[in-house]
Amino acid sequence: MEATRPVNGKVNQLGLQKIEYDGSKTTLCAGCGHNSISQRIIDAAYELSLPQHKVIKLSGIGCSSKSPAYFMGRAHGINALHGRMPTVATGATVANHDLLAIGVSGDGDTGSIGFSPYKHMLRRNVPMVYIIENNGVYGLTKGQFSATSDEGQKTRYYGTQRFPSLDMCMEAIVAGAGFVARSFSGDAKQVRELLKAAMAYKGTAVLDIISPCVTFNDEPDSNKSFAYGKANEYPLHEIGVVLPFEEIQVDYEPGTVQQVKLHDGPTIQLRKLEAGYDATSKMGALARLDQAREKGEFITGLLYIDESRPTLPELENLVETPLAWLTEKDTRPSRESLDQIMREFM
Amino acid sequence: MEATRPVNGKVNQLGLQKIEYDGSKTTLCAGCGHNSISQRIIDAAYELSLPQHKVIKLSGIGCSSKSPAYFMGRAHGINALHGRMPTVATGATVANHDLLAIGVSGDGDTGSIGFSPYKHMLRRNVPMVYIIENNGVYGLTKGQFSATSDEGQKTRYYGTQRFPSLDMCMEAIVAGAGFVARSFSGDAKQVRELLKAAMAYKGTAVLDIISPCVTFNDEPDSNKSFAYGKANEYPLHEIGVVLPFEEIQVDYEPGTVQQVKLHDGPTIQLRKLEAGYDATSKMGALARLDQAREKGEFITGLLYIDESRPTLPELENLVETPLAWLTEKDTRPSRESLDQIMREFM
Amino acid sequence: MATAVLQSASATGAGGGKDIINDFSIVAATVNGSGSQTANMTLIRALFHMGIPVNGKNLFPSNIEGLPTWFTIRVSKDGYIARRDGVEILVAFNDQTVVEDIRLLPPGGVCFYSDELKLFNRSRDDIIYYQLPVKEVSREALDAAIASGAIRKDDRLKFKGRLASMVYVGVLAQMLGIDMTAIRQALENQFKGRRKPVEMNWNIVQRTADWARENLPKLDPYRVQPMNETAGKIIIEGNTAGALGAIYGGMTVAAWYPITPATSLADELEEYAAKLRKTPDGKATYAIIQAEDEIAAIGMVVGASWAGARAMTSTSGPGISLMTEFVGFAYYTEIPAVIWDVQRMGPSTGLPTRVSQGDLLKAYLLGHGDTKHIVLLPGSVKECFEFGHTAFDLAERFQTPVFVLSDLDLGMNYWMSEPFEYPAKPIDRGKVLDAEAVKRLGREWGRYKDVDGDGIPWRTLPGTEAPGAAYFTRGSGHNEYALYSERGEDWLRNMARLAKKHETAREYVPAPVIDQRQGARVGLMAFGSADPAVVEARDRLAKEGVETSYLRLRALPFSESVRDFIAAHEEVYVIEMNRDAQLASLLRMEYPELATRLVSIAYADGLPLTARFVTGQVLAHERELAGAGR
Amino acid sequence: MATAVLQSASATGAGGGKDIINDFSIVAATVNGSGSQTANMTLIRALFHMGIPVNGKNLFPSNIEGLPTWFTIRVSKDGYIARRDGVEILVAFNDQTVVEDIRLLPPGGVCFYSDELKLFNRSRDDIIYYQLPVKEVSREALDAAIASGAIRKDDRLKFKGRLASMVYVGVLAQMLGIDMTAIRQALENQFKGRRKPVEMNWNIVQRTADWARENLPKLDPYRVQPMNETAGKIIIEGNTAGALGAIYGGMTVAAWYPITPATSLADELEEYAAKLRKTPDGKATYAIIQAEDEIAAIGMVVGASWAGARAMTSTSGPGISLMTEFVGFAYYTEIPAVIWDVQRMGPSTGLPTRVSQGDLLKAYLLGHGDTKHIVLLPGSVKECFEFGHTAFDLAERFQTPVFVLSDLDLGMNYWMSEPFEYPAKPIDRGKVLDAEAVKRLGREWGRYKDVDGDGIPWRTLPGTEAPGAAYFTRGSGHNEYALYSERGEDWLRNMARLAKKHETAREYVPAPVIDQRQGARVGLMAFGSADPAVVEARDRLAKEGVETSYLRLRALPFSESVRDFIAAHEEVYVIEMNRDAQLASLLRMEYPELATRLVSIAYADGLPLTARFVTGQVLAHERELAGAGR
Ligand SMILES: Cc1ncc(C[n+]2csc(CCOP(=O)(O)OP(=O)(O)O)c2C)c(N)n1
Ligand SMILES: Cc1ncc(C[n+]2csc(CCOP(=O)(O)OP(=O)(O)O)c2C)c(N)n1
Ligand code: SF4
Ligand code: SF4
Ligand SMILES: [Mg+2]
Ligand SMILES: [Mg+2]
Repeated sequence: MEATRPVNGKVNQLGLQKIEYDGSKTTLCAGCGHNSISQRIIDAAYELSLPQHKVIKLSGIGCSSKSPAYFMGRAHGINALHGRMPTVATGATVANHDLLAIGVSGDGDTGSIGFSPYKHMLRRNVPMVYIIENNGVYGLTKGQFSATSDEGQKTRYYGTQRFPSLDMCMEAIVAGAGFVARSFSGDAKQVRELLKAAMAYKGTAVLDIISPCVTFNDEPDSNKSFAYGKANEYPLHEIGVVLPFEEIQVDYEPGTVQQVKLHDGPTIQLRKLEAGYDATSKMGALARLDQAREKGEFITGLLYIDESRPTLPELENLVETPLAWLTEKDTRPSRESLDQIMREFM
Repeated sequence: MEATRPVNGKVNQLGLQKIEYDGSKTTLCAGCGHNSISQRIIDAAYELSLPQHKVIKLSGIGCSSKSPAYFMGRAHGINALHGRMPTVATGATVANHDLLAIGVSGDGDTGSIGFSPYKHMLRRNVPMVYIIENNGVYGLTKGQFSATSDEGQKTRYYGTQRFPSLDMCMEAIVAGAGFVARSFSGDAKQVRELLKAAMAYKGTAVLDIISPCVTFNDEPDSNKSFAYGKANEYPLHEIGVVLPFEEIQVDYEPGTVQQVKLHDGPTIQLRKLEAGYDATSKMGALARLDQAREKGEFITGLLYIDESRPTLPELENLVETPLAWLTEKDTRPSRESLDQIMREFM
Repeated sequence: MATAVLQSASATGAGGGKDIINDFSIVAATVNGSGSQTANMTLIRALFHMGIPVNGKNLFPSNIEGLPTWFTIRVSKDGYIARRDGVEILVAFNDQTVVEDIRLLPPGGVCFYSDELKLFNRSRDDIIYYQLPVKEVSREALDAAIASGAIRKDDRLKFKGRLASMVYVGVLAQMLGIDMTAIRQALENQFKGRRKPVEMNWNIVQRTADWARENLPKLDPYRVQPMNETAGKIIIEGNTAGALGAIYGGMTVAAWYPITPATSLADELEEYAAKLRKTPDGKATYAIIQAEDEIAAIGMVVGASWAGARAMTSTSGPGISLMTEFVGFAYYTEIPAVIWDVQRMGPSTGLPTRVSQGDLLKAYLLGHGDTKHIVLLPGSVKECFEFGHTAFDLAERFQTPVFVLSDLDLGMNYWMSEPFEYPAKPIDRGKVLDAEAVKRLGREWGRYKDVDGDGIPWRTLPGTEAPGAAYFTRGSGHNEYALYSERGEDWLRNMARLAKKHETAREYVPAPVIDQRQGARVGLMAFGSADPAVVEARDRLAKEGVETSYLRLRALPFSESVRDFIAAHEEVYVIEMNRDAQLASLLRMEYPELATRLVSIAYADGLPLTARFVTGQVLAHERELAGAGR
Repeated sequence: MATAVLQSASATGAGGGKDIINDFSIVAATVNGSGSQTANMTLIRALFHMGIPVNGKNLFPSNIEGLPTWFTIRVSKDGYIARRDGVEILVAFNDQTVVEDIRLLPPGGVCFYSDELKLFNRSRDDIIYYQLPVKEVSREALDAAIASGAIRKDDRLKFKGRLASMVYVGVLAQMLGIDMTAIRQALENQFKGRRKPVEMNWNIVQRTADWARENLPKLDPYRVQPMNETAGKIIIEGNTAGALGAIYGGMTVAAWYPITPATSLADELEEYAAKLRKTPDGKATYAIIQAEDEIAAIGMVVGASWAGARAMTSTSGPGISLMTEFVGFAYYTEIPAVIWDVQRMGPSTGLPTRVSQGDLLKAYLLGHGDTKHIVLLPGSVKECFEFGHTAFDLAERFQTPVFVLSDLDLGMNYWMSEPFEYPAKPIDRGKVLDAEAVKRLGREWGRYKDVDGDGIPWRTLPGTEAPGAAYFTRGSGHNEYALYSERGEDWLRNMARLAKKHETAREYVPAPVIDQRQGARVGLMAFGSADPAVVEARDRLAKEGVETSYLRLRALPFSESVRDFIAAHEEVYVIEMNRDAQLASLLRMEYPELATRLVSIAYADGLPLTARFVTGQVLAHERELAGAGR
């Protein structure tokens, strides 16, 4: 990290201004939902005082997958192959379990070509924030339907979607994910807080964020449009992340707030807007999602949380030093050991 | 179909003996669960009087995927690539929507390398019977864990499974499947009746059949073993398929039998063993499966049925003659039409 | 309307005051997503309607909006349609690139620039400037369109760019002498006759043309004049041509996954199939499926072909990579499959919106183990159409994957062409046995038997009602009767037959087009979209005293005539757009005895090849040889 | 115990009554899944302990149980370890194949047969038969083992086959003169000293050896005698060697998907890593992940390598096909990756349990667009170990995928070898800049800059705490500073540098092993597991008067010495196990000026090459040339 340097403006615990979490200039369309999400990632990283050299940014291919270039320019990043980012993240987090992995994908990248990688990443509980910038279309290839666009949905160039959608949140829950959230790129606060929670969560944290494609799927009748989202977003709760050094507010009626303490400090506070929604109930979350789907509701919030499952690096029982930094001393067994083995084959 | 020939023994409506539904001799291990399933397919095809030239058999790669060679030797078959059978079936059923497609896969073939193909086949509602011969291991490559083996499961050569399993039935339901069943290769009657129902169902019918690998995963402590299955199978109902020309029995108490009439004739009769289980409730099925998983129960039966979704060839709005049989007259537009188009580009 | 500030430049029209007619290039430098495509197409079509040979190339970035795009129109009285290195007329609409765009103009070049540019300045005094009244015209046009209800108020921004670019259409029309009725006709064509947009755009064009006539004195020498070189011709993109070819080839199933630059092939397939391939009651004689990825796409194609469809997919490099396993499967199980690879620049994601011929070797050899495939190499939009239908005939005749290697330049750019000819031969479904035949043959028939001596076996389709018609298809070892076999002899025999089948294909695939010049010491060899540059280079070389023969390859495997051609020349320059000399490598592999005659010119920077480059390379090498005393 | 019926055959021991010592082959024809592996390994190890050169090859079907399997043991006093076409001694245990197995024996051959065979008959009278008392011995042994509790009653069937095969170990030991202490030692080795199984099996061996001594007069000439040719040597499979190599090469991440014949490499990796690579408190200095498929496996490898691990995968043909896209990505983004391809017979699923060298060309070129890779070609188990560790050094030094092309024969069969040598050089992590270096270099550093003139740039690892250390990796066009770029020059420069890097690799990869004979007109060239057959063939050819030089290739790209070798010989026979002459093709591509000297001997029927075949091919061609007057 750079030596502390003169500061003008607000800084975080690392003495960094928010602008220092920027990336290069976006080349996405003006108004694209993905750009807002990049901003929220910057917000969250700034607020959590993340050291950028400890962050890796990963993505697949698509407009969404370009965005890691547009935030945290001081973190290493990798634009992997279409749909394959989860596999790259799996390797990277095992190679260096000290890094915070932030993955950005699209609905095409995750729901189509990357569907198996997505599910198996969840099954392995790869420690990472996995963001799906979900616009219901393939933006970069100009507007084809993706698997998350709903049956009956229309777009300008590709007519009507004939197949039912796959719901990335239900899919995550069924595959064993322990952090599953849905949000809307237009809801800055919710996205930011969810991101902070996700960054503090130790396993795979899935954020399925409806992120309008203003160029190919923003007609008001599309449930992936900005107008639709603004009008119809139905947050199940108001989410806030309380950092370890912050005080937890306690001025709430019993039963109206759900609190989840994460393993390394922060607490997630869910101020219930839908009474009775319990974010720790797996079947409850599934049922509510199914209901929303049937009714055409756009529910958002932290749908499901459970931090009990071990992560992949934990299961691998790794030494403390990241594998990437081990030296010959650690990784090349002794000459004697080879002699011994050779004798066994004599 | 062969001309009628002298018959000794029982014959079906096509005048065929059951033996005529045989395939070549199995090369699987003696006692392998997959062999029983092949036998049940023969039973069901015989009982439904399927004309074999109207059947196609498809599979991926694995011991399970070898089995289409061992039944219905008079039907065309294709042993596709590992995990890719659903894609081949998609193409084949669109090319010829007149054929009944029977797919056989393994848990490795479907749950790992073929997971995305599996889910997208379901999303498209490709008309086929999709059988997963589920033994929790990769038989053909000698006993590695598959994604359906449960966390904590042990095998002789590969230690303990460290990851939670993916449940192929829950996965099917979430992806929009309308026929989802679980069974046990040792339960001959249930498997046979489920197969008959599946063969009569018009969309994708998923049968996740626990089919013990006697060579690599048959220790009694494995919940994919024969002993375990025998001891623990918990059928939710007794299933029977009543063919159109058969009479439906009506000697039951109200509420104890659920009946589902399929579009082209047969009726599925479910005599409830677990009171209150409703095979037409999607969330009910999911919840029951989740509960079974938590409790380590081995529930079997027709978990979920709904025949309302259109199939892929229906959505494609195809002409009646299978595409495969169309002639130049149908498929090459006229000379004039080309002239007309050329003029548009002038 | 403001009066344009005119350039009193030291620049005199290049060519010493003499008009330069029908022989120059125009580039419109805009921002992608801004809607200039209609304007550019209008210009091209108008020139075309004037009978002038013309070609349009779009150089666009791999994003959706806001990055630089250059659309180049080459006007060539000699009918050359290759890319040229230089461009005489710039239409500057992009602040990001205007400085560099101006720098690249030749002395005497012309710059039409939008008055909305902020970074524009007259940095050079050896070129001619014309300012365009974009600001005012587009504002007024928008106001009018909104007032009339032609455009919704909210869409103002969206339409601004489109109308703005019509300004340069009008001004250029006037300044170059483009026929206004040709422009009108082009607009009608563009908007398929829809009145409102035609009128709206026509208005702007008329208005700005008038304005230019009154305000812009002609300072440059570039002009167009009607010719008679396009009568009866069409102008079309290769992907549209390929799609039409497929439809007239009796395609029944297509499965695809979006990828630039192959997407528009599938789009056009969908579009024209819906028009041409429905029964009167609206039923489809085809199915087109957007797959979940390329592996699924080729899997669907293989499944469909196996079941008897004429099935195809279209993709580009990354898709080809993903299809590797299935292509090997189809090769070995002998299932037809038509695979369009509209090549872009690789390796990896590479430059998705740039051209290359980098997949030749890879497509030919795709699959692990010993595999080699039929690869068709269309060199024009006309051949995209032709190979679009014959690819199915070949795939079914040879029961094997057939690649059609197009590329971004051919596929997505605008090419003049003779109209496409209706297929001369009936559809060839290859060696398929029907139920009668199976009954007749009985046990004699074996799925993988070579009964005709050409290596090609007979197949049956599922659904064939005859005893013994069914067989089991597998990617693992099998004998002539399609039975599982691990026996060495079975394996050898089968693989030898597959090799023989490949030999049979040599004289069956489209033959090379050969122009052999009496006494020419030098031969040129190329394929695909490298052709126009080579054609033009030959004329240039001839002027430099180097007479050349030319073999344009149209398919792999090579036919005998390829060997003969090499043998007939002392040097054969193999010209291709990749780094590793892939065609030259294949030739060396096949013709070791002729290998030393081959000289590779392999170059790929993402842009179409130019005649200048080809000429320069050949001349340099020829001089070297001459210097070396040969 | 029944008395064996002895053969009073017309067969006299081949060799006219003279003993044939340490120079013959034995084949045990059994059913797979029956448990004969232990018996076969016991025989091999016992012979080995006697100091006799020996090699074991298992020919098994692609299923789990019930199909024919042949395990061949070649005993060769001359140290030849290639497959031979003929086998003198048959151990017949399989009813499905016994008739054919007997037919294949040479006159004077020997048949030991189980008394449990139903289809056995003495169809030939020119061979010698010995019946084995399998029925009785195995029953009694099982009863005893069950009584003693060594075997559970339920497992009777499972153990029957294993004990039955021990019968032939005892009888062969006696009849061939195998040292009983060597057998004992072999059993100890097999069961890693576990007393119960050792005793159980030892009992059977002893008993049946005794029985044979009493009941079977020796009628055949085949015998073994102690030698001193194996002292200090080991016997091992290539996959185990490769796994050990990786572990001593500092592998930190492995991701794999099961596939024959590569699976055992991952298995052994897991096994030895658990022993050798854990800290005292049980923590792992590695992670091995069974991926969900091969694309995921290579994706994990790429991710891990990018983040700084030494990462590898092992697979076979179908896996290589699936990895195509990622390999191209790693090539272009310059991420290290070690990929073992334990080759089996392709194309497609092919013959999963048969050997080939069919992936050479494909691995070299894998990926769309212009890609070419470093490919290591181990020719022995020792090189599997060596390349197992140096592959990482090369991958990290060159920041690129490195293939190690082993095969089923090398990987899954049993080979004698000198013990492996501890790596002589320290681990090479290649050009990685640490934080200090980055700070020092500042803006001078560019991820894709060629500062050293070798085409290899410097990289940083994630986690490096220095301003400017971070960069963005992408498979799309980028400039020297890893910034996105669609510029032609950037693309060209980068691709040229990658080509230069490949050039640098030529003299960096393992050099060919060359035995150049003074005055030899003929050269042989081969690689990998074709080596033993070529080594033996050279001796045979020399006897026929054809003196040969030999170049054993150990890597791609070719080093200069390959060119020199070809240039130094009039004919160079390129010997390889595939159909399409893949190595010869690569040589022709690279050396057009020498292309006509290359003569291809390409043959692949799934079995390892034999010296007889190679000799025959070379001689035939040499005679042809002589006939043609050369
Ligand atoms: C293997 C492969 N196939 C196809 C493509 C072309 N491609 C690029 S982006 C994309 C879809 C992106 O859609 P999505 O993930 O939803 O991202 P968005 O652009 O909508 O943000 C496709 C198909 C590719 N790059 N690689
Ligand atoms: C691309 C590819 N990877 C790996 C393999 C090797 N392989 C063959 S079968 C199999 C697993 C089969 O497991 P499953 O589907 O559960 O079938 P089972 O044998 O258990 O019935 C694998 C990994 C292959 N054939 N192709
Ligand atoms: S095309 Fe859509 S997804 Fe892509 S940048 Fe533009 S608005 Fe965003
Ligand atoms: S290995 Fe297992 S799955 Fe395969 S045939 Fe044998 S018992 Fe069946
Ligand atoms: Mg999208
Ligand atoms: Mg299995």
